[in-house]
Amino acid sequence: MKKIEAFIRHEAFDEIRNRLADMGLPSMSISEVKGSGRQGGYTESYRGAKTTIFMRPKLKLEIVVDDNDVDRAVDVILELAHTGEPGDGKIFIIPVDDAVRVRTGERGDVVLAPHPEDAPGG
Amino acid sequence: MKKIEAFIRHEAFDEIRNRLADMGLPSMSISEVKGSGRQGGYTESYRGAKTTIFMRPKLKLEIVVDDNDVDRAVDVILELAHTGEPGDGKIFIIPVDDAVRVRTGERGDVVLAPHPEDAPGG
Amino acid sequence: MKKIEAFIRHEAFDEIRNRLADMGLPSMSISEVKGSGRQGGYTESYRGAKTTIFMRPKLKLEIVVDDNDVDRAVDVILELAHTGEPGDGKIFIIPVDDAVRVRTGERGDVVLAPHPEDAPGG
Amino acid sequence: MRLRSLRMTSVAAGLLLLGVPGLAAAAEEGPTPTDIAVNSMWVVLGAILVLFMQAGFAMLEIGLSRMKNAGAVAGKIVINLSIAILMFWATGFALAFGDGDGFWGQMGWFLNATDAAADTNSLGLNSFMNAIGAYNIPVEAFFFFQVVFCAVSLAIVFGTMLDRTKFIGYIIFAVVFTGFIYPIVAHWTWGGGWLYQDGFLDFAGSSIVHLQGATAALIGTLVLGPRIGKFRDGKPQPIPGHSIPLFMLGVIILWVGWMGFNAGSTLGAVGLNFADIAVNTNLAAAAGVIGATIGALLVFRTLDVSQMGNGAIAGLVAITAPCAFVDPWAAVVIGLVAGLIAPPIVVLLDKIRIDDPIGAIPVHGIAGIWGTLAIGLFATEGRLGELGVSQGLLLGGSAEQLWVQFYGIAATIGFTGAATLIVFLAIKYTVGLRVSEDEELAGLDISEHGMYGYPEQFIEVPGAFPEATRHSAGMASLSRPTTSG
Amino acid sequence: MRLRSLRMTSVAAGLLLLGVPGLAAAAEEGPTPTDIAVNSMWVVLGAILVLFMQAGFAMLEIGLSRMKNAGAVAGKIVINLSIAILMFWATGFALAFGDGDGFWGQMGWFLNATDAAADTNSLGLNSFMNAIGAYNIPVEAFFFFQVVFCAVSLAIVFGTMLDRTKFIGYIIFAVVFTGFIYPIVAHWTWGGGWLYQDGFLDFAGSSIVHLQGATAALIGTLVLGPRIGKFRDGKPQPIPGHSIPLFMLGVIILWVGWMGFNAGSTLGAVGLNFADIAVNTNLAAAAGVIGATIGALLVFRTLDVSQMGNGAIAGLVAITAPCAFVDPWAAVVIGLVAGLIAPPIVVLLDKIRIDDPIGAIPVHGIAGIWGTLAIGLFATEGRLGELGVSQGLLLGGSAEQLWVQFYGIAATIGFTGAATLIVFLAIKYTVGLRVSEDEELAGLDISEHGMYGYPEQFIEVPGAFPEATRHSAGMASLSRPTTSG
Amino acid sequence: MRLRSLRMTSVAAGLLLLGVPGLAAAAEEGPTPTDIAVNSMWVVLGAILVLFMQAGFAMLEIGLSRMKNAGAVAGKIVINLSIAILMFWATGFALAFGDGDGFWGQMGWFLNATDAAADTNSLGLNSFMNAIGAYNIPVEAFFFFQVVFCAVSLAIVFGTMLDRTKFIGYIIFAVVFTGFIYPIVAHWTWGGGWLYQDGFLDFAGSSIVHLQGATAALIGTLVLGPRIGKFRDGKPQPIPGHSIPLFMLGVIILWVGWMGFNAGSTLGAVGLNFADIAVNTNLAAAAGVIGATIGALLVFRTLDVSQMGNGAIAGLVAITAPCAFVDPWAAVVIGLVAGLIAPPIVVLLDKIRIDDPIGAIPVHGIAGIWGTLAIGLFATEGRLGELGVSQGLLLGGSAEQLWVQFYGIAATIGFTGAATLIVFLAIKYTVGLRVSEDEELAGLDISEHGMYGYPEQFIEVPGAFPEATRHSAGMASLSRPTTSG
Ligand SMILES: Nc1ncnc2c1ncn2[C@@H]1O[C@H](COP(=O)(O)OP(=O)(O)O)[C@@H](O)[C@H]1O
Ligand SMILES: Nc1ncnc2c1ncn2[C@@H]1O[C@H](COP(=O)(O)OP(=O)(O)O)[C@@H](O)[C@H]1O
Ligand SMILES: Nc1ncnc2c1ncn2[C@@H]1O[C@H](COP(=O)(O)OP(=O)(O)O)[C@@H](O)[C@H]1O
Repeated sequence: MKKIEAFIRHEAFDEIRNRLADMGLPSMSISEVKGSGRQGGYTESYRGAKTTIFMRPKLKLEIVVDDNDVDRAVDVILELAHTGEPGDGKIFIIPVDDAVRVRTGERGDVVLAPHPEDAPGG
Repeated sequence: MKKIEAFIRHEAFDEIRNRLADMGLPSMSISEVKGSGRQGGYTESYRGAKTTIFMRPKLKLEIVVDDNDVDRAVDVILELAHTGEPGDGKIFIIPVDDAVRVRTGERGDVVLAPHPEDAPGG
Repeated sequence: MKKIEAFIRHEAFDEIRNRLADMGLPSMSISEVKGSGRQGGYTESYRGAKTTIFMRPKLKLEIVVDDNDVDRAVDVILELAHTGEPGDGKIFIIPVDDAVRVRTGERGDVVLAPHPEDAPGG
Repeated sequence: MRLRSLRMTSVAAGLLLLGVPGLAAAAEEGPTPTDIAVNSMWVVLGAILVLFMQAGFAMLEIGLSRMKNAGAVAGKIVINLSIAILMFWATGFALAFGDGDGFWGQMGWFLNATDAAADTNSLGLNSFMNAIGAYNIPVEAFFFFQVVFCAVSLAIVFGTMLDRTKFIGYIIFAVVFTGFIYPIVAHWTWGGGWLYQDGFLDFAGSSIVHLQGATAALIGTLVLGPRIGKFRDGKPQPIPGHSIPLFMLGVIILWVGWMGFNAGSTLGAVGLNFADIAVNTNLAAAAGVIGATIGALLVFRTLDVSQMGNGAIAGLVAITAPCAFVDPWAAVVIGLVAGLIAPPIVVLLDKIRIDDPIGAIPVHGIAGIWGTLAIGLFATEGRLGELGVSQGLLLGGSAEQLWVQFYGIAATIGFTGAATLIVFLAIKYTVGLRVSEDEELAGLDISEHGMYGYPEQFIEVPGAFPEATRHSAGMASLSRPTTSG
Repeated sequence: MRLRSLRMTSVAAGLLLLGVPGLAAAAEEGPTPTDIAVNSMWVVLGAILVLFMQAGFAMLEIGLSRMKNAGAVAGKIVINLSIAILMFWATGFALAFGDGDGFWGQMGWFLNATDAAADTNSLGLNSFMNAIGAYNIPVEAFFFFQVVFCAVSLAIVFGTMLDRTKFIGYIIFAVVFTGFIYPIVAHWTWGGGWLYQDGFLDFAGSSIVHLQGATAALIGTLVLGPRIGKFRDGKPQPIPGHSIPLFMLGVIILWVGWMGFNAGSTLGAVGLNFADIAVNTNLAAAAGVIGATIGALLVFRTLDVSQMGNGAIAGLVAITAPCAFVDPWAAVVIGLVAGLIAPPIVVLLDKIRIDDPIGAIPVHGIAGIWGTLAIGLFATEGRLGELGVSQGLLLGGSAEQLWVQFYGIAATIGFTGAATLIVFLAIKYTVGLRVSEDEELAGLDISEHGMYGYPEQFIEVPGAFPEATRHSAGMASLSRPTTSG
Repeated sequence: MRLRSLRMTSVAAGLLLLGVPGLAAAAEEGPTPTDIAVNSMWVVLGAILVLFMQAGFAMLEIGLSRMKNAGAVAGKIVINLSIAILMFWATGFALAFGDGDGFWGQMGWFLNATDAAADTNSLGLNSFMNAIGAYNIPVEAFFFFQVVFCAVSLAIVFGTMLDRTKFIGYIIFAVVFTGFIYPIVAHWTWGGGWLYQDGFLDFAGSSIVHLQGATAALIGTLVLGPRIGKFRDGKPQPIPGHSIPLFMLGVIILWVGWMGFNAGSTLGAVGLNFADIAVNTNLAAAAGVIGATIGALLVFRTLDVSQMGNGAIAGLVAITAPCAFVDPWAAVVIGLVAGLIAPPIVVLLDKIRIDDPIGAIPVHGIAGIWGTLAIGLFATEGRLGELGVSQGLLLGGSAEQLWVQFYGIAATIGFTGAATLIVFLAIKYTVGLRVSEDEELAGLDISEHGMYGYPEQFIEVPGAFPEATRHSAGMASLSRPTTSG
């Protein structure tokens, strides 16, 4: 199993989530990060003092998937996060030794099996 | 050495931290994430417009431990984060190549050796 | 390729970023975490009720680099995050299987090649 | 229309004489310095309360904006207030209250009172005003009171346009609106213009201030279009304001300020029952809250806090025109209805894809119409005094007044709508009215002002960005605030 | 009890005549329109300042609530204010100030003044009030002033119940409290009821408004129980409010509003030294801050900012009853003591496991008792005027007044305590008074109102959840706001 | 200097008699109770508005502080206000307005009016004041008005010292400043002291209140040194305040409160044209916003929202001295210039490495100087009344008044600068004025008060920490608030 860590633009997230959910991969986590890469900094100005901020807000997406789901998940992100401008982000694939579902105590691939999105309130 | 990444409910954290500290594993990091899994979304409503929020607030717990501490740490989380309801979260085990303590420059297993909780102000 | 995850003091970050950028490694991500380690807790007090907070604010730095950049990046962090007091933080090295640049779809080491900092607005 | 030459203006209608004989006597001798002081104090304090409403609008509009635009809203509020004060001083006051004809006034630019009669108690500007002879206050007190009303009308417009309007574009609108459009409409009724001649009543400005602001807001949002992400696959999305606490602070400040707005509109204190007006105003506001709470529960099926606050504003707007003419029970009914209808109108606007972030259209527009009409329905004989108007239709009066009220509303909407449409379009096709998509996504704070309103905690909310904008580069192109480029 | 038929009420005690002969003369001829205007203006402006205190309570209570409940507090404040206004209009004013007996008034429902004498200067409601003949203000001014006092009392109650009270449950309490309980207690003293007959003095309501509110708050928190996580293994935990800045804004707004609360309680201006009262009020507030800062330093060993703010409120509450009767130095002592004792009482409440998030019990309750008693200790002859009351005990007077003050307090606590206990229990066993554990953990904003008060930045604090609730599913069961289910 | 024994003080200059004959007649008979009530009401309401400015300063200073210090600012504001009230009562009022000599007053400690003449309408404190015979208000009203001015001056000082000043150190400064320094300077002009004798004019305190506060602020920041991270390799860094919305709320509240500050400084209402002053004040504030917006655009090349807000304050400060003496067009010019020069001065201070987080030096200091001088430039004959002063230089008058204004400014800066320097240095070398580097980095909230001002969302901003401090251990040493150690 692998963990996909993608640093993307906020605005790309919604569509990615929907597509992944449609593919049976609604399980994921996101968090706020700030990052720098090829994308240049921008200037903040306050009472005449200016500074260049290199760290821009990005969204970090974490999805742990079964080995054979890695590629299709990465492809979705690649397709939907892409604008062609610097700042589109990067995706990293990290090995994962094991996964455990807290609710059931199950371990291993079964925890990562694709499943449909549950209805609200479920 | 391994990194345990657990996505849990906020309310479970305190007890987990205390138990782990008692076991000599007080070293850890947490952060705010939002996640989706089996737990369904919930509805937000504002001036009549409604939307389903699938990403719910979760706590991400990161603990890097020596290989032979992995199981007892995971067991603690499993026991204390468990309610049996969807949304209890997942635990992932990720391989770690090396660990360095910044204060001393030490590397390797010694950095992760269990130690007692230090008193406030230490 | 490796991911360097460093938990450091906020005040160390700026210099680390500048030094890494000078070395051709401006690409990185940061996020807010709270952590505990050797550093003791501190007391919060409100209307007479007191509690000890063990989780202190830290900055998490994530840098994915080519294998042969790991050491020099770690050295920079070690040097600049070090004060000698408990709470300086820890650095973990985690294996990474692959890296993808979203903008171009490139994969592998080329994605992590050192590059100069881009000018603001780039 | 019938000539009602001896009829007092709706403003003068504030003169709810308590019928104490001494007053008439005093009037013969001319007002005493004490009376002038008392009247001026009331008007100036009323004006201060209305000035304070700017803090209310600031908090309300900041609270209902996105976090990334909070600083920009703050900046727009303070510059709008400044423009309103300077423009109304330069041209607005003269157009509204100077001597002129039924359409506009034409004297008293820059508060120049050289045309004034020697009589220190005269307004010195408008022979009509002097003729009324009721304003025993210096012209500066009257000006102060009127200028803050103008600023309120402008503040309403901006709320509906937030999160996407260009700084420079709005500045231009503000200059034209406060210097020319608002004063002309105000002249028609409060300056003794044609609507006054026809007997139109609007005690403290449900139409003149609120409906006019809301009309401009409607035109503004139509010209601008909705915020990115507001409508998605045709469905309205919630784009919640970032701080309900600040929003509610704004609502309560507005409520407090409205005491000056309505009760201060007596334009004097001696012999006038302003307490009565304050009570009616409070009852309507309270009923508006209850109305909107129930309305939201019925229509949205939620206890929407933002609607509760908006309900208060709706009740206040609705009672603004009739506050001096109706009994307390009628104030309750007027407020309740204003609150009740706000939530369905929010749904309606969503349906027809009009994006109104602060709800100015239901609470200042529709409630303003309702309140103005309510005079024709609920006005009580005892409170109409010497106005010569018949009771409200529901109290057994004639429908005549209702008809006057109706076409007064139509004229306000028509003129303001046309004038602001021209201005907004002119801005759109010259300096531009809306920021670029990238700037809007990045937020106006950083893109127009170079710094976040909350520099230490800016966090974007995933989920608020529609597909349509996925291919934009977001902040990619922003290396410096656009204004400095 | 002793008959003191010619004694003025503590409200009328505001008539600190300056002893100018002209006043007596004027009184014979009846008040002039100018005097009526001046008096009404003072009372209406006082009422506006007290109305503004709602913004103070909103900010104070929002600031001291958890972030996840901030929007719910905002909603409760505005709906409570509305209920207070409507209920006090419907029944409260009649019960408090209508003609009736020593226990309650029975005329003037819905502000119906048809029972009024023809004299426009009379209150038109209560022959007792008319008999005093002192209120040269229209009944609406008097109503406005009284209704906002009632709303203040209600706002106090809610503070202690925040973070866990059900919307619908509190609504019902608000209706009963403002429509019936508060007015009856107010009648006893300010409406000429039995406590007035006995000579009880409470100038602006340390007991009537503040102690009463705090008593209801105490009962409320006892019926509700503490917030989840407040007590852990028997030890009190800090559950800090989420915004000290908003809290402090609330404190300063309350301080400002209190100028109207106390100085406005003269119920008139001509011949009355309201400036004196304003000075005493400020001195006590300032001393309260110093007292609480020192108290917190001694008891908590920290410079607790929330206690500094609470100290101001404690000083203000304590001076509310005696503000017109004591010298400045006594105001300082009264405020200082009120502030000093607040921190130890906070500790005491924690010890006996009473959860009072805003500190209403120390600062409105205990300080209210202290202030009411302080009249019996510090009242100065010169300021008691024609009240016929002896000096304070500490100034060489008798203990008689202290005893009257004491049982007045006891009656207030007893009646309010019993009445609110019945109401809260009735609510608890019917519609419910407290939200479910899941809803409380998820926060009232999302669970009761369907949207966070700060939608863009909601972050929960790890560490605030006790073991006891670990097995709850938190937000698991919340697919929609419970109110719409 | 020339003896101008019959010249009125600049305060008394508020007496812009409208020239109504009745007033003179009334004066002979002594003021009526009604006139006393009207005058007192105006002054007390003015004082309440000025008291409200504390909420403005709180929001402005909290908004411009770092998030980790927000609670500490809140605490300092409320304790400063308290100290100002108590010290001005104890010693300040006597020093400022008691009978004495040209340097200070020496009677009336603790508001003790036993020295007062029997005449209830006299101030009872200062024979000079009585001689003027103009203040038909009770001494308490006058005290209330003056004490809140003193508190404003103190609030200005703190703003520039925020984010790094020790609680206990500032307390001591506050005691000395409000009890001794401010009152002495106030005495020179408003208490009939030597500057008054020389004909110095400062209607509502551009110099006495604002310049004095700014001078102390300058000395304070010089003794303290800049915040950690403000200058880096010699270059000024932006350390933005954490909440522009709260900042702007503060600005608008200050603007509203200034209506009391300036218009209330007539110290009475009957026969005085306070509306005029209110209008001038608004025009200058509005022009200040426009000026600062343009200034920032020219100098910074950004639409800086914090400068827009500061522009309003600059305009208000500048018009404070001349508000009663100039025509509206001059008010606009005065405000515009005050706003325009603020941004370049901000740059200048950055260049010479003076750290002034709220901009007190440009907006209270430089604008205060400018406004005080402006009297000598723009004063109009018609408004100078019986003051016997010649027109402003720009209106064809002599430069004499400008010279008096100039050395009045110099005296204020000199005395305040020297006195506060001694106090700050004494504090620095005893209890300490600045917190430790670790405490500053951790933030004053947790290090001095044991709890964050925003406990649920504290996030530090990376990038604000310079190399110089990298080797400090930050919060390492903070196991408990330092005050409890
Ligand atoms: N080597 C890296 N390690 C960690 N995060 C990175 C790395 N490179 C890029 N990122 C993250 O991806 C975001 C976008 O990177 P981007 O500017 O698109 O880089 P590039 O264009 O070079 O691929 C950055 O803001 C950062 O958060
Ligand atoms: N495959 C995954 N990758 C990353 N995070 C996950 C994954 N699955 C679950 N999570 C995290 O765990 C949280 C809880 O998941 P949960 O709803 O309990 O899933 P399940 O019940 O299917 O185990 C999610 O909100 C998410 O933050
Ligand atoms: N084993 C660990 N797993 C995860 N995070 C850790 C671990 N140890 C330390 N940290 C992170 O590093 C921070 C600093 O640790 P520190 O107190 O310096 O530990 P030590 O002094 O023992 O190296 C912690 O606050 C935490 O965020």
